[in-house]
Amino acid sequence: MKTHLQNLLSQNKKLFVPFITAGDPNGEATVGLALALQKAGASAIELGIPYSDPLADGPVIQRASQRSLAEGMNIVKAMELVPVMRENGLTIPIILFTYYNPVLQLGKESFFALAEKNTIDGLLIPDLPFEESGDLRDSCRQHGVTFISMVAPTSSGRLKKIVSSAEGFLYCVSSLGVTGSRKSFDKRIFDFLEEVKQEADVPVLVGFGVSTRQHVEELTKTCDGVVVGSALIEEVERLSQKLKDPDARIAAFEEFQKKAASFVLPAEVEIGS
Amino acid sequence: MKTHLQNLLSQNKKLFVPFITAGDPNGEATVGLALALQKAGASAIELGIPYSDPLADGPVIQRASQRSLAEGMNIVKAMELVPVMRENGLTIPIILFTYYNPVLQLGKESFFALAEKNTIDGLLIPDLPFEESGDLRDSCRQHGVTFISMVAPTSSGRLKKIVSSAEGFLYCVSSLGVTGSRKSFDKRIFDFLEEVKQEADVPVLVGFGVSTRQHVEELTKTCDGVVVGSALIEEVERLSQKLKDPDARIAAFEEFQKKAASFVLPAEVEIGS
Amino acid sequence: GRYGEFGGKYVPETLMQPLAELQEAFEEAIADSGFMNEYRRLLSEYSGRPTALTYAENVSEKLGGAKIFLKREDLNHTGAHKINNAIGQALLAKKMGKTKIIAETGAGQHGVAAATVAAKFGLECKVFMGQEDVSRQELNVFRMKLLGAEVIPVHSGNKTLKDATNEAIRYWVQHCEDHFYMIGSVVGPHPYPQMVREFQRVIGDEAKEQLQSRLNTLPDKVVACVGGGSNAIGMFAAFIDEEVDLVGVEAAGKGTDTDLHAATIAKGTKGVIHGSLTYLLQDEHGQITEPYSISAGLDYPGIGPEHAHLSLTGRVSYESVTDDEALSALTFLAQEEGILPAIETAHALAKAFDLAKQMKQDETLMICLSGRGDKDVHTLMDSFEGGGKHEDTPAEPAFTK
Amino acid sequence: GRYGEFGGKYVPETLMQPLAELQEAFEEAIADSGFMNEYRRLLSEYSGRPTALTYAENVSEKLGGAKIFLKREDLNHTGAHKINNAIGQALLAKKMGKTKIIAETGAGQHGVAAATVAAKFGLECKVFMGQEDVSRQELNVFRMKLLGAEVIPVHSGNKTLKDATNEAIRYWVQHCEDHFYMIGSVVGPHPYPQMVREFQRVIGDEAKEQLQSRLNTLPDKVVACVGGGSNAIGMFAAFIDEEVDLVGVEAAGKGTDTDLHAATIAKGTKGVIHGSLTYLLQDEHGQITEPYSISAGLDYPGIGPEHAHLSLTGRVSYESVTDDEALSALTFLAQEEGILPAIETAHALAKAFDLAKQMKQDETLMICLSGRGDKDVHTLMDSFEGGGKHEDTPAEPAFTK
Repeated sequence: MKTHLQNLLSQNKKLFVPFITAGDPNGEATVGLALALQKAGASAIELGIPYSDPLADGPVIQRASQRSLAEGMNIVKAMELVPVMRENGLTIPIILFTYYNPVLQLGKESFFALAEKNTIDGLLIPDLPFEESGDLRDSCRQHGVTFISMVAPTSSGRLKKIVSSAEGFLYCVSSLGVTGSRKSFDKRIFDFLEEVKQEADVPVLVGFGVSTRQHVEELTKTCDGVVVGSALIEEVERLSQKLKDPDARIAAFEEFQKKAASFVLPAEVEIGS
Repeated sequence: MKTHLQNLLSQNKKLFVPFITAGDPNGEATVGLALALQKAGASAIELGIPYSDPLADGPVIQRASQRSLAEGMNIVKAMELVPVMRENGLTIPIILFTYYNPVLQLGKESFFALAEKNTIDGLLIPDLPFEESGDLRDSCRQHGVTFISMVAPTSSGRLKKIVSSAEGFLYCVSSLGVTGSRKSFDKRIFDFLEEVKQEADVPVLVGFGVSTRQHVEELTKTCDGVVVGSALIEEVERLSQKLKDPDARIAAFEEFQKKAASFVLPAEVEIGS
Repeated sequence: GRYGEFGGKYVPETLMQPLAELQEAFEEAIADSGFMNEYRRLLSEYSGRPTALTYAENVSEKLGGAKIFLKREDLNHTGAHKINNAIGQALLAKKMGKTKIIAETGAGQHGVAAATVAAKFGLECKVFMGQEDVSRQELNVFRMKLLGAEVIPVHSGNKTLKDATNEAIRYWVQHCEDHFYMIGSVVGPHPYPQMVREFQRVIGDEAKEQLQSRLNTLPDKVVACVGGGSNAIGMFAAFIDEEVDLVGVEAAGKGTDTDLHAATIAKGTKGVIHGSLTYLLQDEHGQITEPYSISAGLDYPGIGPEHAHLSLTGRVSYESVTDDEALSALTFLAQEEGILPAIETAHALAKAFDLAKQMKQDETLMICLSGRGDKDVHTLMDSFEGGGKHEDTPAEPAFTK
Repeated sequence: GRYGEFGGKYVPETLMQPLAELQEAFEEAIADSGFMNEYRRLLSEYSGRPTALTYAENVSEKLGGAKIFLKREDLNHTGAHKINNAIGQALLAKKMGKTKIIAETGAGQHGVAAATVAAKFGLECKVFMGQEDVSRQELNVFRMKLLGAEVIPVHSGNKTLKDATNEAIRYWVQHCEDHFYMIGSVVGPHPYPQMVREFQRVIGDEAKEQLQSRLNTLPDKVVACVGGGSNAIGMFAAFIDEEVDLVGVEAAGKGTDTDLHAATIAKGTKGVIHGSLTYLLQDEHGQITEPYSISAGLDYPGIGPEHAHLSLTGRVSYESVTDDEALSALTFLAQEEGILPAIETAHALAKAFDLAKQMKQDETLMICLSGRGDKDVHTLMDSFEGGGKHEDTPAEPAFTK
């Protein structure tokens, strides 16, 4: 039973979409971390499929990929974690974050069969830009999976085209760059976000380098929410040993939840609503 | 007081011209070795000047050169050994065997002044072929130094020219090759010797690789004598420690004399003389 | 941007606009006679083109079949065909107003070519190189530094070429405003495969003209080695529309029946690597696997998308050759012709020699001698004289019987 | 057989006839258009001539003086000018019916060239090499063996080039009936200095024509490094009767005021070495002394007799350049032009850069870039990064400011 990504995202608060890598440090921990994220107030979860060649990711998520691959995780096992999360009470949408190659290798039919069976709500492929994704977007629509599009400050002439066909939310790359924490955001990023905001019919989220609550407060003046990856993965990395230890795990989930909660802003009562 | 090389070489016996390197293993030993050679029956002595780059010599004489250079020997000191030999009773001719470069570096005038002063009888330069030696041969004649010419089996067209201007004796290279002991002589060498013999007005000696009495007996059927180098230098090398030891020296000279004597054939009473 | 179904631009959104700009600049450039004249002038006056076409007389006679001609890319400045492309891209970088270039390198050949043109064109140069390769190829690392380039060791993944390429792309994503990414083979997102081909097609164009003027004929067969495949594409480009057999040769390493090979077409499956849809070596879950070849220039897990297409359509046949076969062919060429080829090239030689034997004496076979073997002498010493990882593979000169 | 008083044939009697035969065969050969056409065909189709003439634009602009052109002998097959001569002599050996060649080598460059042409011409090849050099240059030893040559370590004397040459001559004396001695420079007894010059004059002839067709002018100055001096003679030959300044550059090693140098003309005296009367480094007793240079190709204690003559007559001026100056020039060229020259060549560069600064911008200076520096990378690493014998000589890039 899938959630309704579109509906869930149209809540009256700033959205918080955290990223975790499936299988980091192992599958059981991933389920617990997902539940912790829901408790912390996540609007949806990006569930990362570990990949040998994650060229859109910085070193933190690369390491997570390697830990996960070393544990034997793969795209099929990762999707199969989602029903386990559901059984344990996860109700927020799950967006699969994967490079294109594992999807290709699985084949479109198998992939969507697994996506449906495992209640995957959305799909985000960082190396499948708009022009290459037409066919897969069609398939997503047929199978009720929301295809998340990305835009970057360099998208310029292509921005309208991408924004107008966006579903679920728009993932704005906060700067030139791969994922990873950074200290501050360029002034130009806000101009870019405003431009996207004006065009978009769906929520506009910012990702890449959002690593402090202050970032969130700053960015959400312009946009509808944030995606947080590396900052949380660093926490997973730090807690890695505990997360693998059945006795220490519960405490680790709580620590993680606390960290995640720091990115969640209280719901505002918007003027005029 | 120089000897008269020409006269001494026209003795009624097969000639034996041994080679030793000046300064091997040191200057004093060289004097003693020269005297031992005279006692053994040498007709004249080739006194080798040690050289850094003895490209006409095989490994045995190369090593002698290196031992001598290490002792500090040079062309001037080597020539100065000759008067010491004379004082000790040496009466046979001394032929200086040197590469051209030490002579050049000394300069023609200095060289001949030293040659005269030190009673040098002859000069043999293995890297100064006929065509390059005209000027030096003239100087030799002016200073009463006999210039020894070499011929080789490959001299062919040039043979007559060299032979006709030969003084003292003709040094025939026994084979293609540099100095050093060898087992046997090519049949062609005898044809070559006979050809030289027919043309020559001076004694014809064979050198390069004469290392046993049997060689001497075989070769002197055709020619007038032999030059023996490496076979004697090997003996010097073997006796080296003793030759440097004042207590053992006398015995070593005697051993060396015995070895040298093995190359000396008894004077023949030639039929018709 | 496609060769049949292969190719494309599978890159982060951030790079789409820089790729579009690159494509526009490239298309403008190759249509601009001023640009192309400058490119050709540099090839001639700086890199020494045209490279010779050498008739391998002794080898041809010993094999008893086709007349074998060698297109001597080893005689280029820096010793391989890589410089053709590096010069072209450096000129393009200048034209686009970029002052900094980045490049990936495996064994260091493209890195050296990139560092070379960076020096010549006054560009800043960063070369990404896996830490494993940095350790194994210290001479090339030193050479790049001497040329003024910065060599950045890559510690991610398996620390080899694949990871260096990922890291170069990551760096480009972050710095695409003022950096030009100089890819060394006919791989990567469009327009790279097309651009690199156009900057390498001089190989085949020259060779074709040289053979024409020498024998007034086309070659019957053309053979080239394939890692990413730039020398092969450059060689094939001139003959693709002619009735000429084309053969690409991949590295079979220890054998395609083992796990140790780099035979992407023989053993790979469709997938995306470094921005391009092509054949690649991967596991059932789409994780890219590490290839193996004694030749550092051939152990790439992908292949240029145009090659994938040429294989699928059957226009080019792709064969594979083991380490040992390549070493035998290398020895044979060295001893018969006095030419020491790169181990990469030796793969093409091994297959070509086999094919030549089966051809008639009035036929001709042309091989792209993509690079010289000086860089490989350490590897060869290890292989032939023991003491290295390949000590159990003495190269029997199989061709000399 | 003389250049003024220099040259001649100071060899054992046994070699006089073989030298006469060689001279006759050589004179016949260079007058024979069939022979010369074959020689030129091989230079073109095998070695890749004509080599490029590269305008060193960045260097010229930085120095602010003459326009500097580089005659790119580094682009020859095997990476240096040595092959020009080796091809010529191998053809001559064939013509004379010899089936075996011998050669001497220091660092291994001429040895590799000889082994290369031996392979190409189906000749047996023995290369004499000092044991010291065999140990220091194991890569080149392996390369010669790979090409099918036998490398004979020489244990006499100082076990370096001088001794290897002595030993090669000794071997030739004993085997002159069926062996051809292939000398690698313009040294040795007549006719070698003349013969090697004629087989190297293609360098200058080409360069002259290339500059004529490019700028319609002669160079104002021509600079080349001198060990034995074959690249320099080959370069100078075309300009000797023209109004062109000619400059030869010797290796000053650690300085001509020390004992560690190879500056034969600056510091040597007349004497005989390897069959020829020339300048050489020797002590007061005429013992030849061991030279020193960081460049293995320049540390020869003699010099070609024609150079001795050209120095004495003043037609060519000879200068010397230290290890450190050469390394600076090498670095400068690498970083400005993307060309890594041999350390030998770097000596010519250092002097040429100094001279160019003092020239006007409308003047031209031409340098013979005699070989590539790939072979020297180990030496350079030792020098620049420490760990070797030259660790206290960091090369300040003196030319860049």
